[in-house]
Amino acid sequence: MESDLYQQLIMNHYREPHNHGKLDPCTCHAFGKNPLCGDEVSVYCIVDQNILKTVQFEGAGCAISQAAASMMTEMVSQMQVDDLYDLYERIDQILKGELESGELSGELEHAYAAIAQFPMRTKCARLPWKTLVNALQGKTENISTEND
Amino acid sequence: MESDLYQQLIMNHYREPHNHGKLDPCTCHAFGKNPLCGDEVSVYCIVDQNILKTVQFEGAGCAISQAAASMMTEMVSQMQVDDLYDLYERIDQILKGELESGELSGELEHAYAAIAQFPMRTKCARLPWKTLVNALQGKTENISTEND
Amino acid sequence: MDLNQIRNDFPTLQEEVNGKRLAYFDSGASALKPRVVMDRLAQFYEKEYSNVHRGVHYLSQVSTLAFEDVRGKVQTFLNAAREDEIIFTAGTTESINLIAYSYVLPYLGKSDAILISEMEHHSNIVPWQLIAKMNGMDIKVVPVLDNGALDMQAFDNLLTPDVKFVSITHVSNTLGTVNPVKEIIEKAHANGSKVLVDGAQAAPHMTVDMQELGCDFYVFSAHKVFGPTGVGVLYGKFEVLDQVKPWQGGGDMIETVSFEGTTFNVLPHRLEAGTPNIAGVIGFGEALDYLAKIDVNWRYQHELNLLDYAMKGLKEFPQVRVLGTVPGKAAVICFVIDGVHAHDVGSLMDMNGVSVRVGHHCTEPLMKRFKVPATARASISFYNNKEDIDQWLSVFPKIFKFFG
Amino acid sequence: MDLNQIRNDFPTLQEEVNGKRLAYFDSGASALKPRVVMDRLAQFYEKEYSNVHRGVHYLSQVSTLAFEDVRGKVQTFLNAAREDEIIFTAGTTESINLIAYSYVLPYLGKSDAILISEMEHHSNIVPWQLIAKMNGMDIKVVPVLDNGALDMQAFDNLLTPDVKFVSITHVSNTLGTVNPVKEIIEKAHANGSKVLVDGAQAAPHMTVDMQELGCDFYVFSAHKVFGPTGVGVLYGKFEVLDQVKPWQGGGDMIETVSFEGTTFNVLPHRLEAGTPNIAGVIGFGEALDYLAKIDVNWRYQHELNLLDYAMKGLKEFPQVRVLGTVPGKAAVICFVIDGVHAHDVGSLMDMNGVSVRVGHHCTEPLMKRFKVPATARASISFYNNKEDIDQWLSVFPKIFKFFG
Ligand SMILES: Cc1ncc(COP(=O)(O)O)c(C=O)c1O
Ligand SMILES: Cc1ncc(COP(=O)(O)O)c(C=O)c1O
Repeated sequence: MESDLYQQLIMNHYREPHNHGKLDPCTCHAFGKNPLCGDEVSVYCIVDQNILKTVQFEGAGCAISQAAASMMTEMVSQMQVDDLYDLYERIDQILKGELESGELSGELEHAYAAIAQFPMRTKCARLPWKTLVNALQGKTENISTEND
Repeated sequence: MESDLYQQLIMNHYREPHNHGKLDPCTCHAFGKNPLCGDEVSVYCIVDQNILKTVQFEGAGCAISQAAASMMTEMVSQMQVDDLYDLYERIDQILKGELESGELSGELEHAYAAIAQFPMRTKCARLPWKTLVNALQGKTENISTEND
Repeated sequence: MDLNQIRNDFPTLQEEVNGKRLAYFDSGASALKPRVVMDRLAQFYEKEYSNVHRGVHYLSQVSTLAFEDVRGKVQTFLNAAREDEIIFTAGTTESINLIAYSYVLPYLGKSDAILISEMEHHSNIVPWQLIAKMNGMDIKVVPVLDNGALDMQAFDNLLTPDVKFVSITHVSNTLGTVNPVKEIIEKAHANGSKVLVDGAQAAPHMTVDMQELGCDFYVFSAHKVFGPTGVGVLYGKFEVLDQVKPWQGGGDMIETVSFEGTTFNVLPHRLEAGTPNIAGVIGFGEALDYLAKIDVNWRYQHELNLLDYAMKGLKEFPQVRVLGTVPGKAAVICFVIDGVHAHDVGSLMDMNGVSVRVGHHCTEPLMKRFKVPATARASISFYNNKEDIDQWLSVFPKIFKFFG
Repeated sequence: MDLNQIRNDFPTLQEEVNGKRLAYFDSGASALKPRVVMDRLAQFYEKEYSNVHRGVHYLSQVSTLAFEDVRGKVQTFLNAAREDEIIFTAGTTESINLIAYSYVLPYLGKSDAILISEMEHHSNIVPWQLIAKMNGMDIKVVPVLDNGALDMQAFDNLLTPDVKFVSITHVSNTLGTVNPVKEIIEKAHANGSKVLVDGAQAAPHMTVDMQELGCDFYVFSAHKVFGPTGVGVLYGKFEVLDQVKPWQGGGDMIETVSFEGTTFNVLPHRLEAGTPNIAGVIGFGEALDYLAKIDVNWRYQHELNLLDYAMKGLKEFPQVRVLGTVPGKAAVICFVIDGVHAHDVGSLMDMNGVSVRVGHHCTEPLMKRFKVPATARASISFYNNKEDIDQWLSVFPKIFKFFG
């Protein structure tokens, strides 16, 4: 049972996060926090010619939020910003459980699908994504996914 | 079934109330009203040497409230005021259904006991009594029995 | 639709009262509940219950999802544009008070007015009186015509630029009058006024479509819509609702709390403080599901047919006077009998198994306007049948005989 | 008392979650319900239901009597001097807001202060912040010591003459600390301050005696006392309660309504506007009847025995830190695990059938004071047993292994 939510892949990302650390200078960044549980994520990006050249994160919180941030950085680096918005929507669908497992590609998507089985925890996985999108769109308001 | 609440005696008092009409001059009087249903009773007394020499009422409202007022005037006239307070308590007990039928005396008490079987209507029967007591005690605040 | 089958869904209709078949005509005060509501409540408390919104464990997850799911059902019921336009309250009364204290009180002042009507329920009068004492605003009242219609000419005249808010009932709980709320909303908006519609007596009977009506706020009670007690709905158009200030403070309505400064949550949570009536809301969702299976037009037409049948029957009894006779009215019959007090009417009806409401129906100004101290009211719901009406009609001769 | 028999009374305890036996440690957020409550709700809605207070017909009479009867049961439960000292609300949160808006706001001003504590639930912080913005009063905060006790020395110093109101929790929902409310009330009264006690976490566990405590207001929620959701209690000492201004306007709370001037009803009705949560209150009465059959001292001692057993078990795990260790505390264990986030603790507990609450427990200032972003909390009720504790303890090694 533990394995469903805390799959090996997620735990690996949690224990050894990829693309971790502050990025300074950067072209944009944002901060997200879920006040109820205290999860925090900062996302830093270097965007060049509409391509996300580099993305890094810092944060503190539960395994899901931090692993989701790390996995996210894997998925989005070198992406066209527009394609990234499409991916964001797709991740959202996965987290809502709207895609069948046959429609998923790659182990990272499967990891998000595992989180989707725990509706109270999907907000943790959504936090880094929403923070990234807000960074790219230059939004500065408080970001939380607790009421999404 | 009708007969339980609207016994012949009660209906007689309703149709032909005793001691009806304003008393002027009088030694004390009071006005009671139940706003929810609109029942109104005015009670007028002439008290002499602590004896209720004359008591009359005026009013408008349901059969129970008006008959109860009429029956009350029958029961209390020529009474010592202190005895009257005891009777008031007794009527209250009857209306709460706290006395067995064997403990009742006279047809008027039995009539009140019939009303007691209809808890939502006992406030109608209580209105003239509370108004009378307020008159005797010189109280002038609004009288209602809807929340007793 | 099979009416007998529908009646079988309501356990109370199978009961006898005072040894008689029950003819329940008090749905305007509160509606009976279909069995599925009780079953859902029991199942929820037995197998799924926990507090919502603040947990990750299984039961709190099941409860939260079931609770939030009902918001979507209410959105569908009202055809609201967004789910976060639906606020759960304790009832119509609380919904109106929330808007009074947190929208009208802070935004209106001494030079402003609000417009209500003479046929409002106390819930749509007293909150405005209470806040008017605080902010000094004026309360203007649209009179009611002899037939029970709103005086729309007076409405037009009263709708002056100082009127910043209009609060009006969709259907009168006493007269049955169906007000032209769409016209009222349009005129009010043209005047720059916001509008609250009290839908307590409309929601149980007819289609109420927020996007079609265009009102700023719409309120009703679950217990009159065949759901549990202790649940109400406040609908608000998002841009307007978002201007409503926080009212009750507590859990769930905050973003973060500190002694230096607290920040507030987004809609709908900002206006829902503390543990909500979780089971009540979930039972209400079940009631809405049940209702959705019965065509609303069939329901309303059936009620109007019974009204028609009842009014024809009443023609036999010239001693009976009906208040509210405007064409197109809903199936509510408010009546007085010459020389017999409403309470006595109610008791005699009750002894014959007929439940009618007596008193002022929380519309004292209307009683005064029609110069009656109290009335009896038979309110018809879709689960009533002709037999109920016949039973009701059969009591009148007994009343006349008894009090004649 | 036979614990197995008691456990059989609670249907949810017979459920499995995630394929495991349920060990429910979330009663602090909301308590499970004994079967008699669900049965009473179903029976009431099926055979007795109608609206209260405004009818003479049979069902409205049965409902009204059953509803008002519960007021007496609450009076007995609280050992209140009078029945009309009991006001039904929608919950603790609403009870506190009522006092904030209708007692503290109108009577206190810029030169006054109210005193709360650092361990208050958001429901006992935010309402005061909201009204302080309106009347300019000051909010003073009694700090909490490292062991979770209230700093009574600071309390003494903060209780200056400007403090007109003290609002304090009886038992902390996060730390389990039982505050010396009697001492607080006496000192406050000597200072001329009125006192509200938030009994949300005391009422489910211990004797709460109004005449013994002498507080001015006492509030709690039915859903934490094994009753339905959507019901709360506001107790007020009559002379003080009678000074509380009308708050929500609507049906039942008025005497007469007119556009010239409305007069208000007597207590308790004046503070209960609109159709109340009739069924919820009646279900709550059933919960109180059930509770009355189980000796309160036995219940509380049993909970403390389990607390003791659990704390001994925890000694094996030095990685686990418990917040709130003051002697005489109630059976609540708030804990953090080095290096593991509370949400992950909660999810792993849940996967093993153990329901604990995670987050800030609506006590953010307390989280800040103890420098933790969130904690896990196991709250013990009288229906818990040793097996539950063993099951809870057995998850810790799994957590360490998994996140180690
Ligand atoms: C100490 C305390 N006060 C207030 C509350 C608020 O209670 P409710 O959410 O039922 O209004 C709670 C429960 O969450 C509590 O534990
Ligand atoms: C038109 C109208 N408005 C408001 C209310 C008040 O509803 P509630 O008592 O459920 O708050 C009622 C019902 O009594 C009503 O009929």
